[in-house]
Amino acid sequence: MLEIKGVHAGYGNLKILRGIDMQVPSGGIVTLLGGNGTGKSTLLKAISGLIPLMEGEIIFDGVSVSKLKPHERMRLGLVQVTQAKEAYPAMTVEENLVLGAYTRKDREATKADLQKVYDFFPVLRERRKQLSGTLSGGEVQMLVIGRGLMASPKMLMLDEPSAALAPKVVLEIFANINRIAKSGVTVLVVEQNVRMALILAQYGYIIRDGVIMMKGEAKKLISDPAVKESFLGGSVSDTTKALRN
Amino acid sequence: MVFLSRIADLIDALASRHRLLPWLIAYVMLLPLPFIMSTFFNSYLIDLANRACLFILLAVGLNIVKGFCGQVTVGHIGLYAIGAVTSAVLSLEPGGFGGALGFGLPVWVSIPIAILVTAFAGLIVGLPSVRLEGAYLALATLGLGESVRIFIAVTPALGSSTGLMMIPAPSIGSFVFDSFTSYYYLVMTAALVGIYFSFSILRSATGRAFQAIREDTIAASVNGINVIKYKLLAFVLSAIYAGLAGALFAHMPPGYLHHNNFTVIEMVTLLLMVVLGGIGNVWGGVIGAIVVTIAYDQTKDLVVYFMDRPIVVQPLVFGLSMVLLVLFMPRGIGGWFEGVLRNRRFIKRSEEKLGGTARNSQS
Amino acid sequence: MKLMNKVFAGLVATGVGLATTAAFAGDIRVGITMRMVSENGQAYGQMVMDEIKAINDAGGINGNMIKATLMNDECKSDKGVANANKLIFQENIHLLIGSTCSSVSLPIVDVTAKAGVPQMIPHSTNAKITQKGSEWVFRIPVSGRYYGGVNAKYVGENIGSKIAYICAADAASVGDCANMEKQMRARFGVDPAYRADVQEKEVDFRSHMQKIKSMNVDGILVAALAETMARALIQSYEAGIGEDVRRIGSSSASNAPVPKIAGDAAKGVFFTAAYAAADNRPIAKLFNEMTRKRYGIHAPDHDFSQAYDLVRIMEIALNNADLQLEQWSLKQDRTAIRDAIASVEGYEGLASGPISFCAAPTPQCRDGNRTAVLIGYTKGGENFETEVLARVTMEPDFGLE
Amino acid sequence: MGFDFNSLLAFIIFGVTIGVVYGIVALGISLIYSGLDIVHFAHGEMYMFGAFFGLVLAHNVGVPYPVALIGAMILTAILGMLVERVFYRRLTRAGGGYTVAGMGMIICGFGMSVALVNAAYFFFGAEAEPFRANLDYIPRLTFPGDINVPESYVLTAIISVLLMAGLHYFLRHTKTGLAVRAVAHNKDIAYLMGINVPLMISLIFGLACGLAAAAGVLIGPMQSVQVEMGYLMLMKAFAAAVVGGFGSLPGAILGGIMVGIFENLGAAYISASHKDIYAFLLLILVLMFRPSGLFGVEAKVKA
Repeated sequence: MLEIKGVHAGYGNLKILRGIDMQVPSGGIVTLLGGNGTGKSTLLKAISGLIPLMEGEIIFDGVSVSKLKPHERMRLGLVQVTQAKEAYPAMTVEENLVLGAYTRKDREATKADLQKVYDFFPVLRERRKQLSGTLSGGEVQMLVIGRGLMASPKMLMLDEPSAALAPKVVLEIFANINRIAKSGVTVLVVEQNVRMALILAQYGYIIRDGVIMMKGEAKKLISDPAVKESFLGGSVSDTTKALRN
Repeated sequence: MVFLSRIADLIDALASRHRLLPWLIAYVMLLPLPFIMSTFFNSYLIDLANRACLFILLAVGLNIVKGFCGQVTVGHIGLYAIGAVTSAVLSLEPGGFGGALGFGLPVWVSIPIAILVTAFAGLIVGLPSVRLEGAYLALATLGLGESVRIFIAVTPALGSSTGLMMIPAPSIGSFVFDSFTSYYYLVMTAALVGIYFSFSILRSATGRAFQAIREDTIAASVNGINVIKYKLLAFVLSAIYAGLAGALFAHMPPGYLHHNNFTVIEMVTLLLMVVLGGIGNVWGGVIGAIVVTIAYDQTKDLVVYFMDRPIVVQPLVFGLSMVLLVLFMPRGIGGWFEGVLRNRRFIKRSEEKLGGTARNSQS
Repeated sequence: MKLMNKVFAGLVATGVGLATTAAFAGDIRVGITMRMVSENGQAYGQMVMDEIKAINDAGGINGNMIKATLMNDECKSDKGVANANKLIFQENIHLLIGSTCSSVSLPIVDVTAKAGVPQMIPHSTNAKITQKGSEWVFRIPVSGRYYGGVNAKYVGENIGSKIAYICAADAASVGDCANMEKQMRARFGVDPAYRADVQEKEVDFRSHMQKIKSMNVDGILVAALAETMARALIQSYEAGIGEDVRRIGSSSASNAPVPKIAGDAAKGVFFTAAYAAADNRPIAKLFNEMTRKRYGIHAPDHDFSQAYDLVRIMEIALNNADLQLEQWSLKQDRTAIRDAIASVEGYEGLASGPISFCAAPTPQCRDGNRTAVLIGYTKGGENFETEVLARVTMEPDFGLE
Repeated sequence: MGFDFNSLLAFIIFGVTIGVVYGIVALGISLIYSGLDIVHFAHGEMYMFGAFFGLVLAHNVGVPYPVALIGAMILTAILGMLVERVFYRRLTRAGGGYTVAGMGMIICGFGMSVALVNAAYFFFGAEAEPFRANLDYIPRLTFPGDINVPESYVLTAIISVLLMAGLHYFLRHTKTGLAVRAVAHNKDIAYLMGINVPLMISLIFGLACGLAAAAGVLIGPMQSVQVEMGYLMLMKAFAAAVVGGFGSLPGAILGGIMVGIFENLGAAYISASHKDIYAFLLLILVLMFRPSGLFGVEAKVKA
């Protein structure tokens, strides 16, 4: 479904990604793991087209998308769900969802999809007319996932869906991601919550300093001593990030 | 480039003997300029140099608040106006010819008072910077600067539309600074001292505080820099430059002031000088002021006929060059020179370190 | 970083190189500084240049060509002074013409007085220009001090004494307002019924008109630059002030934009000027036709006529002056031209009255034209029409303290 | 003279009628600010070009006034989009519009303003032109106290309300409007929604310039059209935008009316010759003490 070949990218003169190779097969869930500043978000931005590639190629669904603008990639079904804090707080829940379907021309199907999303996340239906700025963290996370679904994606990329959420809410979110994958949408989850992500996914990549350090089946990775060493037991803390926000 | 490097080396060598040595030499070198100009060319060029010196003072002053401290101000021309009008009104004879207010003070008294008044005005113009940044600050200072001009324009005591006229020229004993040449020594000295102090400020702890605020205001305050104090200080310092320039302009023969010398167009010209020279670069301001003054003088009779109408193209060229400068040469001429010099010094230092093999650096 | 000192010197040298121009012997060098970016400046400047060219084409002055340099001062005093300095010290001119704006002419008077260069003023009316006592200055237009008297006399005798004043903040209008107010007080002992000092480019006069409407005044003086005056006139009708209240214009009422913009509101406005396009003399008719043909002007205002008269007076003076036109004789030639202009007497051109100068550096001698003509608009719009109401000649020292 | 209720009413009415024009221009400035994070210092020139386009359409081409209004809006929108695409885009892409020690956009805007004014001299000449429009079909209002409000002011008020309502509907109830708001809030996420962000930025700029043009064509018959008319309007519009809360759309119109009333009252009761200073005064006071604007409506303040 998605193939990344030798991608170099960064900001200005600063190169962050230095030759990334990655495959996301059709169907199922793949997770990309890594600490802060390892290049996870940069890779996501490169895939969705927010930053240009310096080298390499990205192929989605058999088509090279390297030269396409973000909105053009999205029209092909490559949809990125942003971090939860990036909902539009000054818009209502429903406006946010409608915005998710911005590129779609099929009105009836869109309406039906809206109901589907409401069925998926009933709490969103309740808060339909509220400004999304008034929602709780978990609700906003559901909203941005729902917004991604509104685009009727072939592949959904999730940027740290568990960030800054209570463990119980995280479980609920991850269960929903699983349901989405079951419905036939390919999912790429970028996470710091390594344990949860590896339980959820079938395949995992671990990124560090702009290169893929390790890859393999999720079951194997979770028991790999090196992974345990660097992540599970390690102290990758979110404190710096929380401070910055 | 080799030539430039030689001179830079020479100046460095001089400066290592005494800090003031290169400045003194520069001063001595600038002394015979009027004679060279009037002998080989014509005396109008001295007048041009005088005006360039005033603009150097203004541009260097503006650079302190804009370039060093990173505060956006569009009200500098208002401070210039305050300095000029204050000094003029103080030195005019009471009940004199123009019908404006007058106190009859000697010029050497009125100029320092004008500078003080302008410094205080600078404090007021700087006050919005305590709370505002970027575009908001630009708007507030623009409003203040324009208010000053309009206030002068409608107040008969300050000249209003007829202007302040017959403002006395400075004098020592019976010697009056009323010729191009004598005034040149006044403004040239002021400009050189102004440039020197601008460097002193940049190198001092105050200058480092300014730069810290420019780079990151929050980080500066965390590091114990009193941000409000230093922001206001930057405004006051730049106001002192503007006040001095204004006062010198007011007393420059023929000693006439009119509010239309202080409009937004003049402010834009000033901005152009600073941008062309390179924001934050002292020599940049100086170069910008000189280049723009000369360019302005050389293009002022440039007229293009369009549909049988004579059109003065100069303002159009000025406006467009500002836009293009910001887009394509945001660091100006001074930034470019600084880059050359930094490279040279870097290579020299790495040569010393590595014993002759310079390594390429990544900028 | 101190190598910039060198750069400094290099740049100045480049500027110097660009700026040098050789002074030619045998030419009469005339410098003109005017406001080129305005409705006035462009056409006037062009006409002065065209007229000088015509003199050259006809053989010049006693065989010498006039070399004219035109510079734009944007109506800004600092730029005007810089122009004057450049013309005097770099171009070595014999004669300076300028400027259009009083606020620029005022400082230039001091420059020419010190440098010893004759200066002819094309349309600055501010009375102080000649009161400075310069030996070198000559004013072609009617001085502002006469305007107030002519206006006041006519208004007081024919219209009434209850007058509302709207005074914009530009130099000419402030002077016109103050002069008229002074004369109304001196002649008829009345103060303004209402006085509003507004900004130079005010656009909204409605609140003033609203107040004036409730006062039943005899007339309204609108002293402002052309467009501003036109707006005030329109808004006076919009506010519902009837035609029976006469509108009095300041000296800029003669400029074409007033009737053009004000349209019907210009009808009935009267003002003092130095030239009437409705003049019946053949010279005026020829002049009207010439400007229409050459510059597409419907009817020239007095600024046009003054620029034309200026060139003619200059021609007369230059013809009479004994000029050497050598490198060494610059100072002598300038003095000769000054004395030749000072001896022009009883020049009858387009102007409303004869123009005479004399040698003394006083306003009496140097305000050449003392006859103002009262003009009324009979029709507004692009093709406006005017009529001459009266012609008044004042005493030479009228309006001087 | 004492207190006179009728004249107070007159000053307020005059203030409101001129204030709505400030408001329309401020609306554009606010729109650009919230959409692109830049304060557009050349917006007064868009207003001036709009007025001239309208004038040329109405006088030289001879179309009816309403058509000239719409035509001028479209032409100016195109001009604005061109200017944005060719010049500003480079800066906004480089870093949110604040390069060159934080003032790139300000200097660029100033330069553009000077360049546009002088370009206008080429095409339209320096002379002020009267804008004659046949507005007989608009009623002339007379308020108690013999206060006349001529047709052109009535029309201006009507059109302003229509424009405001239209803009509100567009932003709140259409999909494109939703996209514009999305771009205004965060361009990166808007990209991820599949929105063609560069196109939306052009649209925002075009809309804002179209609004300025509408103000220019509306004010034409009241005053006259002149190349240098933009600067003063820009200052008033800035004041209006700041008073209403920079970036807030309803605030812009309210702010315009506030500025109009404030300066009329100042001119009437303090001094008419200082009239322009009152707008600046209001601008500075609001900036100093309440930078988010007087009305506290959804405003976006840059720290």
